[in-house]
Amino acid sequence: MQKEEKQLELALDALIQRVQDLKNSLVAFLSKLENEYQTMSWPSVLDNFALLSGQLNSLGKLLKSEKVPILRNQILLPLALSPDRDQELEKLTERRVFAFNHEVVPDYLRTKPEPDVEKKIQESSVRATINTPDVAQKQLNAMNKVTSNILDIINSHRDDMESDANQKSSLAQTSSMSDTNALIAVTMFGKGLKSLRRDSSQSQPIIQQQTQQPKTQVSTGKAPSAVKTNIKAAAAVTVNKQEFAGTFTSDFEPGTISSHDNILTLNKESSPAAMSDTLNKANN
Amino acid sequence: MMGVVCVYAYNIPEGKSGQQVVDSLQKQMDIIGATKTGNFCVDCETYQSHPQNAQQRSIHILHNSEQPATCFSVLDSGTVLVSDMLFDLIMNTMTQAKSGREGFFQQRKGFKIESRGQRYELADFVIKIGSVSLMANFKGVLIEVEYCPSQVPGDCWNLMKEILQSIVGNTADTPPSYIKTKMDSLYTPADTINQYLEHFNAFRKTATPGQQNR
Amino acid sequence: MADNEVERLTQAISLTQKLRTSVTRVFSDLSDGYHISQGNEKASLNVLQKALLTVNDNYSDLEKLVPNLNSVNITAPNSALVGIDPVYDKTPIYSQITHAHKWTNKVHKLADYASAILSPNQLKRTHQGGQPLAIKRQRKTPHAHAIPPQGVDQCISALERLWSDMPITLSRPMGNCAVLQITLSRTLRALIVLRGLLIESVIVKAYSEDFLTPEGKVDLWSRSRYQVFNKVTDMVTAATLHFCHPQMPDLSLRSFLVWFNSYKTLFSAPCQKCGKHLQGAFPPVWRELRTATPQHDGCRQT
Amino acid sequence: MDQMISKVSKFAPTNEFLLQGSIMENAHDVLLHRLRGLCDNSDSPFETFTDNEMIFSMKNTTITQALNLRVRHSLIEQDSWQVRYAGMAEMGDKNRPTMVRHVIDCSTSDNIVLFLNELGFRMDHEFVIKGFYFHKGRMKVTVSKIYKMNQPGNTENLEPFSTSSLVELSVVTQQSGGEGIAEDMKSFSEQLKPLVQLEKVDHRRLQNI
Repeated sequence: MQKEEKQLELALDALIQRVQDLKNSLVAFLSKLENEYQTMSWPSVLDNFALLSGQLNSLGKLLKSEKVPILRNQILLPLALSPDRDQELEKLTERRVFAFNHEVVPDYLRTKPEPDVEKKIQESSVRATINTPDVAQKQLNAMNKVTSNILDIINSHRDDMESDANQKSSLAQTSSMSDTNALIAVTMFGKGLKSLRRDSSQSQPIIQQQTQQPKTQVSTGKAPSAVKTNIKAAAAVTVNKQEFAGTFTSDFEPGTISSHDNILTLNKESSPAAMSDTLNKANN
Repeated sequence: MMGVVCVYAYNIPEGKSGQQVVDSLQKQMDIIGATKTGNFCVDCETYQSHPQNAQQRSIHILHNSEQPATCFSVLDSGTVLVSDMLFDLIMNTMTQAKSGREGFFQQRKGFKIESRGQRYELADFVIKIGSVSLMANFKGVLIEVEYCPSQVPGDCWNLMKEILQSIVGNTADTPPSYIKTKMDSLYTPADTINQYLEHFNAFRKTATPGQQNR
Repeated sequence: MADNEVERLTQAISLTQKLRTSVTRVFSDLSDGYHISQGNEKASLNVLQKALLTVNDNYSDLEKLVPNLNSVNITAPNSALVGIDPVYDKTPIYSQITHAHKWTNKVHKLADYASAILSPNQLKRTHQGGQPLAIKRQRKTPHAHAIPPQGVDQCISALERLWSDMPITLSRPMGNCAVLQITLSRTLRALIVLRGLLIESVIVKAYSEDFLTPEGKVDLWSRSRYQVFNKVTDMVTAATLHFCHPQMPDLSLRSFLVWFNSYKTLFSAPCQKCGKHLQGAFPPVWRELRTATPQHDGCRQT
Repeated sequence: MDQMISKVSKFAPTNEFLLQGSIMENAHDVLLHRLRGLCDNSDSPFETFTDNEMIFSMKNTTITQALNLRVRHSLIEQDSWQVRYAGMAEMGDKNRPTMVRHVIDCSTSDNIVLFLNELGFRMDHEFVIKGFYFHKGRMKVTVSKIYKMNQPGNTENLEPFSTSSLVELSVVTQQSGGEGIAEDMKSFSEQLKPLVQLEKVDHRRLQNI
């Protein structure tokens, strides 16, 4: 008997201690809210909540632990009510409760929820029992369906937003690797410049060649040797014809064309690449 | 910028060494009141095209200490390219053998020639007495007289003649042959280089006079 | 107190907004036009009147409130206005500000120096009595130095046409004073500073030299690198005194230039007296003032 | 002479550190303003250049690898001519922040084209390059557009090669003692991101495309 009493006493002390802690942190939090609401940041509010919930948790654990006797079995009996001011009580409650009278006792010593609340609990428990497991399962499925749908919608929205963001960054693209490469190739090796000139001068020289052909053939005695090199060169180049056809023709500046008429006219049938190659050879 | 320059070869009298001639000329400079202002050097190196090149050319690369950061490249066609010293490096890459093969140009062996000596100033005149050596062999003496304030040879030739005659004697009765064609145009440093090159080419053709005179 | 103020302000703002909406409504209604059916004009007019009345009410409300407001003093620094300019990239404001900043610093520094130097030496230049001034006034004042720029321009352009081998360019690098740059054939260049039409100074340099400072401005002070031109500069400066004639400035300038033109043979003409080109390694640097014949400095004095 | 060459090559600035990239038309002005802020002399107006670049090459039967010389002629200052020899840019390993190449820049007189032709060089191609240049310490930044010349020799009749502009960051140093600058260049190029990606670009690969 005495042992039980002692246990109860210990448990109560522990309870009081926990509740005191809880109250202290509540007070601290409230005062913070009141005085520092301007500077307080949301994370620090969350910290306070976490502290409170931790303390509540430990309080709950304490109540469930085996060391604590089942408090439900204990009876609290108000022996006397008095409308007079009770100094002791005032001190204990930090001047919150002045007297142990009829007004406060029902509130403080209540063991049941308020009737309204009780009624609501009853209602919901009744509603819970109405559903058969089948219906519950159905509702559960429906619920799952809905949530998964919502999840899908959210996901697709997220994807949309991400792709939007990507698109935005591609809109704001300010440099392109291919342009860089093209620009460097043109400054370093003249790529692209040579093919351009071909477009503008390609058709003309051919016409010129045809009209000039007889004249030049007569006038130059050296022509045959040029033919030889041309054949050789053409043979050497044919493999790469497609590749080079575009790039080589730049050597056809008006000046060079006229000075090398003899060679060009003879090359009439061969590819531009071969022509330019002979041209180079002739120059060398 | 520079003035008009005349370069003459000094006729070395029989029985005198190059050093003696230079000494006596230097003494003469002191007498006419010119002040020593250091040394000078004009050098010339000759390159030749690789036999397989489309065009066969000789290039003379000259430097003049009067234009210390400049390199003059003279082609046998007469074209003079005036550039900064880095052209030496470009020439070097053109002569450089790459992976076992020859370069586009080759240095001609035994053609390095230079004129070195004292530089004097007399009022606005600059007088240079240089002894010419081809591969360290003494070849002769070159006198350079520059009149700085003017740029037109035709204007100041008579004036220069007076001082030139006092140094090189009758040789200076007529202007240097290169100058004759340029009497009325503005004088440039390239013209000086051409005069030196003419003399250098002449020296390369002659047998070494020092051996006869020493 | 402050709260009250703020409250009144917000109230005023909301009233202003109200006023704006009502005014906007009136105008938008007017601009959209009314559908007026026959006999309905009065109703439309009523609508308009109502709207106008609302405007009036709102306005008077606001007016009532305004006297209670203290004027709010918003002190915005000038720099805040910079933000208003939307295309600051296009305006040269940045470079102008840096430039102005540099100059203010410079001016400040120089002013410091100047005040430090001036404070110990107080110069009193206008300490003349009235007497000499009066005498001066009686004399005919020479005006050669006070010819307007247009007159100088005219005179110079007339002079320029006289010689084909002596182009003259006129500039005014520092205010009113004209600076002439003369290239004489291919022999030399000269810089003449004029005050009005009076010759203030002359500098002669070689054809290969120029009259520019390293910063690219006109250089009025440096002398030639070559001794011969420094001698010529001295000679010509001396001659300017000879040619100076305060009453006929244009004539004096013209005769000076005629004489100066003879320097184009500086290197090619021998001395008239000794017949030689060189004397002490110098060409004949002197030109006789009347005949403009070339002479050596040494020969001139004998 | 050989002595001199070794002397010149030792002290002449012939080592070029190089980073390249390009900028599209729409961000061109933004880049210019950023560069103006980052580089020296930010209070002076933009410095521009317009050059005609001609590439001359020489080959012969025994030496098939052409030797290229680039002649640059300023179209603004007509008497400024320059000839440049540029070796192949070395990528180096990944730790190297920039490309390095051997470069000889040489100012010459205006008869360089005649001179090269007489020497046996032939013009391979030419183009016009217009743009802006900035410098920050030893670093030089150019933002330039390349123009094709529709008629050879005519620098008026031009057609832009690309809407993008070429951006180059380079430093030329002596043969030794330029290691630190490459890091500086790298950090400078970081400041231009993401506007421009200045990178090492393998020229050999581009040549073979």
